[in-house]
Amino acid sequence: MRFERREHRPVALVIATPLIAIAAALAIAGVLIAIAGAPVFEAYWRILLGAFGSRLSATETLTRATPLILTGLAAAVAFRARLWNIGGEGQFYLGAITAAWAGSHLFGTWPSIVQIPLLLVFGAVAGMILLLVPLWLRLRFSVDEVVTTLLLNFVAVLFVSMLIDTVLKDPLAFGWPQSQSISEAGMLPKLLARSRLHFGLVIAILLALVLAFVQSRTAFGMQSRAAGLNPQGAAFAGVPLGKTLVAVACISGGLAGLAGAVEVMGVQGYVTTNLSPGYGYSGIVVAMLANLNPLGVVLAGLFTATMFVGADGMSRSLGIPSYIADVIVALSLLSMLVAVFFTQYRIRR
Amino acid sequence: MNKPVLEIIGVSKRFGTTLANDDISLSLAKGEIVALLGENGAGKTTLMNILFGHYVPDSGRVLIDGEELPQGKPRAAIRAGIGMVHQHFALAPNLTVIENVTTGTESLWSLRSRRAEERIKLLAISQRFGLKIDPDARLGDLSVGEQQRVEILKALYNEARILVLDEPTAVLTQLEAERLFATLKDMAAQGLSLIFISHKLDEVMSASDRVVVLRGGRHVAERRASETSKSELAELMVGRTVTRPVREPSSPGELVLEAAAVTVRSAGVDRLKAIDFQLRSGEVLGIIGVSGNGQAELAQLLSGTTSKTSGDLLLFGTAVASLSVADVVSAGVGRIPDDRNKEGAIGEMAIWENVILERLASFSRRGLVDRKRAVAFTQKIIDQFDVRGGTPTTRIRLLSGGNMQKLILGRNLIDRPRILLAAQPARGLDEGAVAAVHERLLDARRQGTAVLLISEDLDEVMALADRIQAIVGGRLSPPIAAEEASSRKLGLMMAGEWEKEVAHAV
Amino acid sequence: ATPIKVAGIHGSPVENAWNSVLHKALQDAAAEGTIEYVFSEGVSGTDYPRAMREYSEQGAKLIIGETFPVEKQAREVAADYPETAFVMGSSGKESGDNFGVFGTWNFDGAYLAGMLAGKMTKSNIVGSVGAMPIPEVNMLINAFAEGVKAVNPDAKHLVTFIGTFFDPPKAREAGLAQIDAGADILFGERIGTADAAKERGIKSVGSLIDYTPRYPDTVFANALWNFRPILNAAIADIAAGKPTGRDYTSYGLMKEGGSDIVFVKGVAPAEAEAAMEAKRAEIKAGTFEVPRVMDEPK
Amino acid sequence: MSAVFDIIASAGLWAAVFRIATPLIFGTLGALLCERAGVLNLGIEGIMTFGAMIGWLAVYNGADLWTGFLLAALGGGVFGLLHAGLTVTLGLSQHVAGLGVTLFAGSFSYFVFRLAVPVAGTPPTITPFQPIAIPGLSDLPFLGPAFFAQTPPTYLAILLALVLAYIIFRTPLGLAIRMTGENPHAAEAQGINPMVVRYGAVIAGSALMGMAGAFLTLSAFNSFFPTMVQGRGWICIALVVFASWRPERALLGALLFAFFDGFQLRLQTALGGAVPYQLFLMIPYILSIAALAIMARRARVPQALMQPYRRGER
Ligand SMILES: Nc1ncnc2c1ncn2[C@@H]1O[C@H](COP(=O)(O)OP(=O)(O)OP(=O)(O)O)[C@@H](O)[C@H]1O
Ligand SMILES: Nc1ncnc2c1ncn2[C@@H]1O[C@H](COP(=O)(O)OP(=O)(O)OP(=O)(O)O)[C@@H](O)[C@H]1O
Ligand SMILES: [Mg+2]
Ligand SMILES: [Mg+2]
Repeated sequence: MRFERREHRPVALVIATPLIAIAAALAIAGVLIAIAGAPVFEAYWRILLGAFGSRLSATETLTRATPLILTGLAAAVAFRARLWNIGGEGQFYLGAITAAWAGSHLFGTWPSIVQIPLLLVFGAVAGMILLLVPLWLRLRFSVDEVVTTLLLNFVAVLFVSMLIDTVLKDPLAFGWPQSQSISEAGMLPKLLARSRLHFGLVIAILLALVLAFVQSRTAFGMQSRAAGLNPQGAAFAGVPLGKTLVAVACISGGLAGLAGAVEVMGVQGYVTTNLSPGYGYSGIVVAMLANLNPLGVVLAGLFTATMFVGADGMSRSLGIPSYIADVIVALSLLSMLVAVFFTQYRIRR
Repeated sequence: MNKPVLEIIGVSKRFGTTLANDDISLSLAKGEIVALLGENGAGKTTLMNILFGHYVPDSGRVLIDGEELPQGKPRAAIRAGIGMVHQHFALAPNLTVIENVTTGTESLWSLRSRRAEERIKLLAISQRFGLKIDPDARLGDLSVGEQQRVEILKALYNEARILVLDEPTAVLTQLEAERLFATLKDMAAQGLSLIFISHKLDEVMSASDRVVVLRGGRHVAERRASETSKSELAELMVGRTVTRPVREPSSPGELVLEAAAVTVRSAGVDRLKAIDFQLRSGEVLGIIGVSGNGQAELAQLLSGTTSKTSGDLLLFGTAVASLSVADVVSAGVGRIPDDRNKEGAIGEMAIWENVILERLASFSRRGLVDRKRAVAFTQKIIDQFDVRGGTPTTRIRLLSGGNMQKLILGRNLIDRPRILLAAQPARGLDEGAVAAVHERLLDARRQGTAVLLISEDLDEVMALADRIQAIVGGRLSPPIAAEEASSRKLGLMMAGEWEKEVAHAV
Repeated sequence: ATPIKVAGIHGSPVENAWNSVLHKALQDAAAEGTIEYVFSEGVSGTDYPRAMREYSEQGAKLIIGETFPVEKQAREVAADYPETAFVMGSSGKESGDNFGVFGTWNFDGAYLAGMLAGKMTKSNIVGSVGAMPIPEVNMLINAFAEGVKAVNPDAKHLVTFIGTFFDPPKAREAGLAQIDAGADILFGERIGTADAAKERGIKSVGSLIDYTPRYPDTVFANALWNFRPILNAAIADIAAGKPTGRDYTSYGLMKEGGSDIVFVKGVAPAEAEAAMEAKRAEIKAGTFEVPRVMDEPK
Repeated sequence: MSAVFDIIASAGLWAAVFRIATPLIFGTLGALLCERAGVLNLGIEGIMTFGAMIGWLAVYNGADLWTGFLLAALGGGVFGLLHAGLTVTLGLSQHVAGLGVTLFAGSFSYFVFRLAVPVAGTPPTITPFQPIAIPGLSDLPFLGPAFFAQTPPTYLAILLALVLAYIIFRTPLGLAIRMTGENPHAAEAQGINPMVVRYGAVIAGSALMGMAGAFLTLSAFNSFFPTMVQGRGWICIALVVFASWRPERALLGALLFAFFDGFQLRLQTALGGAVPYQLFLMIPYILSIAALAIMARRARVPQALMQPYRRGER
């Protein structure tokens, strides 16, 4: 048996495989649900309800998708240029803390119209800087960035933890380690009252559109893709590899930092060390599900959020261990990866 | 001859829509040397990969000494006495020579490697067949020729009785190739049977007993080497008569490129040492030499991917300090890289993207790529240069070597460059494709382009170049006129012996 | 009366000692038929407000949990669901009619355990292993240190924070490090500390729950915390139709029966036990107040 | 300064270093074995969690400690099989598959644990491995308590590091693994099936990761807690690079890392809260990055690392 690359992808297949993948993931999860003693088919129904069954669940799903889309874009941009940025989590936290700092210490009194863009930029720049360090190490010392970006996640989170324990600590939080809050004017407007859904979703989708355009239409998009696919060939064709990688790192780190800023400005207002349930890592899987396509990232982010929010809600309404939500997300991600593979390859004897 | 040691019977293999092997049969006797000949993409490598078990055929069988060989198992092939020297070397650069040779030769479960015995055996083989090698050298530090030797030693170490060599001379110099064939003949005399693949008809004629010709995946002809001619083979291969074009006399124009005492240093080593050359429009300057003597750096220097350390470089009469790829391209320099897969193309990108990548600036406005114009431009190249096997939007990976080379030529020649840098332009191409490439180069020369041809192939250089310089250890000999060149003289130059021989040259 | 619907939302797995106290009280109440109990555990900060809303929409009358990392959002949720009572472990203030808070004030017991430890130490060094220097942890460790000092002013007190709530092997290593530094009684704010004491054959003090059954010859005293009084007060308020937007912390105090010390008799010298018992009576009578120091212990 | 010296001169520190290092040694060897064959295994964090859970669960249900340990290895191997299926057979991107495996193995472990063990105040306990004093050696002053009073898995880990170094550099099997990681096509041309080698290495490596997890619940502690692996797996991934893919250096790297951890726990008690504890916790990560920058040029990365190998594909 071997796999042969498809030169053409039948539309029916592209539609059918993800559905099969979801079905497979749910089937496996069904076994676990049954073992936990809950009715399986009702559980499936509850997942759907949990994700979209009410105004609350729909807005929650979209709220959770927002950071996933942004970190997914961050990973997609980098991976396309073969820059293995596994550091989204650290960049997310650094972006968040920088936005929180800027929104509480620097521009807290400024009007929203100026303050919000400023905070977003600050967050993005912080993410950029954190990714430029491993990139510099790679360009200067040829240190593999998979490991350095991964390690910097821990450094970044500890750094944030230190800041919110010391200089940025909110004195009104009764000693709890959390950053001071962004002023009201620095918070992203809500898209719907009485929900957590905020303007960040619009930002994420807009950025996905911009990125899709940049990658498919611009000279920079073509160059960064070339640099990723074959650096030697790209260099021969005059692509400035270093510059391109720096630009890609800025976009990728910037997006991950922005994700952190958006999350803190849209949802919480201040930073704690459990701001992110692994958004930086999930973003990588989201990007891969989307085959590194920016518009696909939007869908993949929504899909991942749907699975999690739905399954999480299901676990509460059926009273089974809430860890099932992560199990279902993991299963659907894995089976989706396999499904994406089979839209690209066929089996031959 | 006696009973065949190897029989390939009715082998077919399909890749997607390509029928790479179509019912091919072949046999080989003990002590016989068979040459396998065919255009690029004729299916030679595929057939050999099936023989060695890398691929499973869709149908057909392989018999060794009359016994059927299990399919798709390289291990079984090795056990049956087949050794293979791959077209793209199958070596691990970070391991030593002896490690490369002995991997997989002992039971994987034995508790220790018998390194000492292995070394003795390797050295014995190396002595017996005259293939000298340092067993403890790191493979990545060896020259291409030495790596080739390791590939052969691997096969011999496994006690191969049938040795398959896939384009063994593609990366060797004439001298190395001659030495290799002497060794091969010696091996055959010692009872080994050999199949070798080559595009070089001279080699085929002189080294083989029998020639098998493949075309479009089919076995089309078989001749005894003593009963055929180069032109017949070329015709059988391509399906029509092929003649290599010859250079007509011309009068070179103005000086377009001049190097005076140019040195290139990288990683602390002078890769080019105070080289001098002059290039005029309408002429071909051939740079000949054994690979690894600085050709790569010379090509990089003129391609804009490396800068000189010292010396003067004059482009159209103006001194240039350092050149970027963009400078070079916009100055009207066409560049044909010596490795088309690594440098010349980005396999996963579309043909049109590959065509415009090096001149993105002129195909984009305010950062946006003008795709329509780019595709039209690409189509023009495809039509004019007879590139077959793809439309502008197919991935370039899917083109065969010859067609990819035609495309690379096309993207460089279509705008009539003033200078064309051609590094190993016909390497690995079949006879028909070689003729086509040579024709294009001479055509460019006729149009007034100055061609700098870097090549290891004496025939090629003698056929195309007006003047020839040799490159040895990063130094460049003074030029000699093509009329004065002979294989012997060029051979001496490539060995670095020009000081006394050609001191009075042009 | 029909049992009221109560939901527990635990930020950590329910094995976490603090959560286990809540969980146990809720389970007991459910077993007695006073409440109907459902719960979620390991709920991250991001998901916490949603869990609150989901349980509210499912008709929970009372939601118990912890809002330390999501104080602001939690209050917004409460404002959106006035029909639901929220009684949350929090470092903030109550809010509205339906958002009540409680702290974890079992430091009285820690102080008393410190009084025993102060008299027991031979090396004159005791140690405390905590998660992170947050107020409630600080208060507890400080109280233990105060108790030690009250009976043994010369004793030295070591403090180590492991930087995480969930790493028992690390807490154990921290404990061993303190023993290596001379400590012969450990106060384990984190589980894992007592394992170090047990391994080296010294004594240790537990917090929140009774660790003695788990480490019979090691843990001789525990600063217990009992969530039942807080839960009962909240349930009573709901039953009476009174607003729950108040501070329930004091129900967790020793003098309210919300916390206490349990100890193995005869481990500490008899006079130490007597002195401790006397202080215990004073605290219960309200004549003595253990100092509440929330600063990071040094 | 003298505080620092006292700490370094204490046998307790060195005993702690070996204890703290043990799971890192197992995990790093596991990751290293996978990478030597060309497969990055970011599933490690989840696989360790599963090993910790399943090993403990087995012992809790009456198995003896070594059976639990073995089961953890087996469980790790099963997840290795999953990772190999995704990355070797299908050739999916190795980081992504690894992160997926981590997410799955981790949450699956918690779920199973929750179903299998009734919720109690504190998680139930088992009797863990006890330190074994090596006769003779353990009576030596300083050296005895420092190095020769560990639990059996610690001795096993050290032994395994040496054995793995021997296998990789001195046996035909190791050569086959190395060649597969350098160039699977070359391995295939020598009659070695690179797919099989990669499967074997990933499964065996993941089994080691499972053992790394089991150490946490069967020796370092006596209960399983969700989330108790606490990023130790990621540290192993860094240590592999730090060790330039050599088992004996992995051993040293793990010990060095553990040294900083054990040291900071002691320094904290000596210095009190003068310095934010996060700074101490950062030390090992930052040092790893610095070491990488220094050694990267010399380290020979397996050339085919993260490159899928598909038979018959050009
Ligand atoms: N692994 C593969 N997947 C898809 N197509 C393949 C594969 N290998 C070979 N082909 C196709 O099969 C045909 C025969 O290829 P093969 O490599 O055997 O030619 P060849 O005679 O060795 O050519 P060359 O002289 O260029 O080496 C070509 O069209 C080639 O593109
Ligand atoms: N590591 C090295 N140390 C010392 N000298 C070197 C080293 N590598 C190359 N050289 C020398 O530098 C010169 C250029 O070598 P290089 O291998 O770059 O040639 P090349 O033009 O790339 O060959 P090819 O045609 O195969 O591409 C030669 O004289 C060679 O001997
Ligand atoms: Mg071929
Ligand atoms: Mg070279």
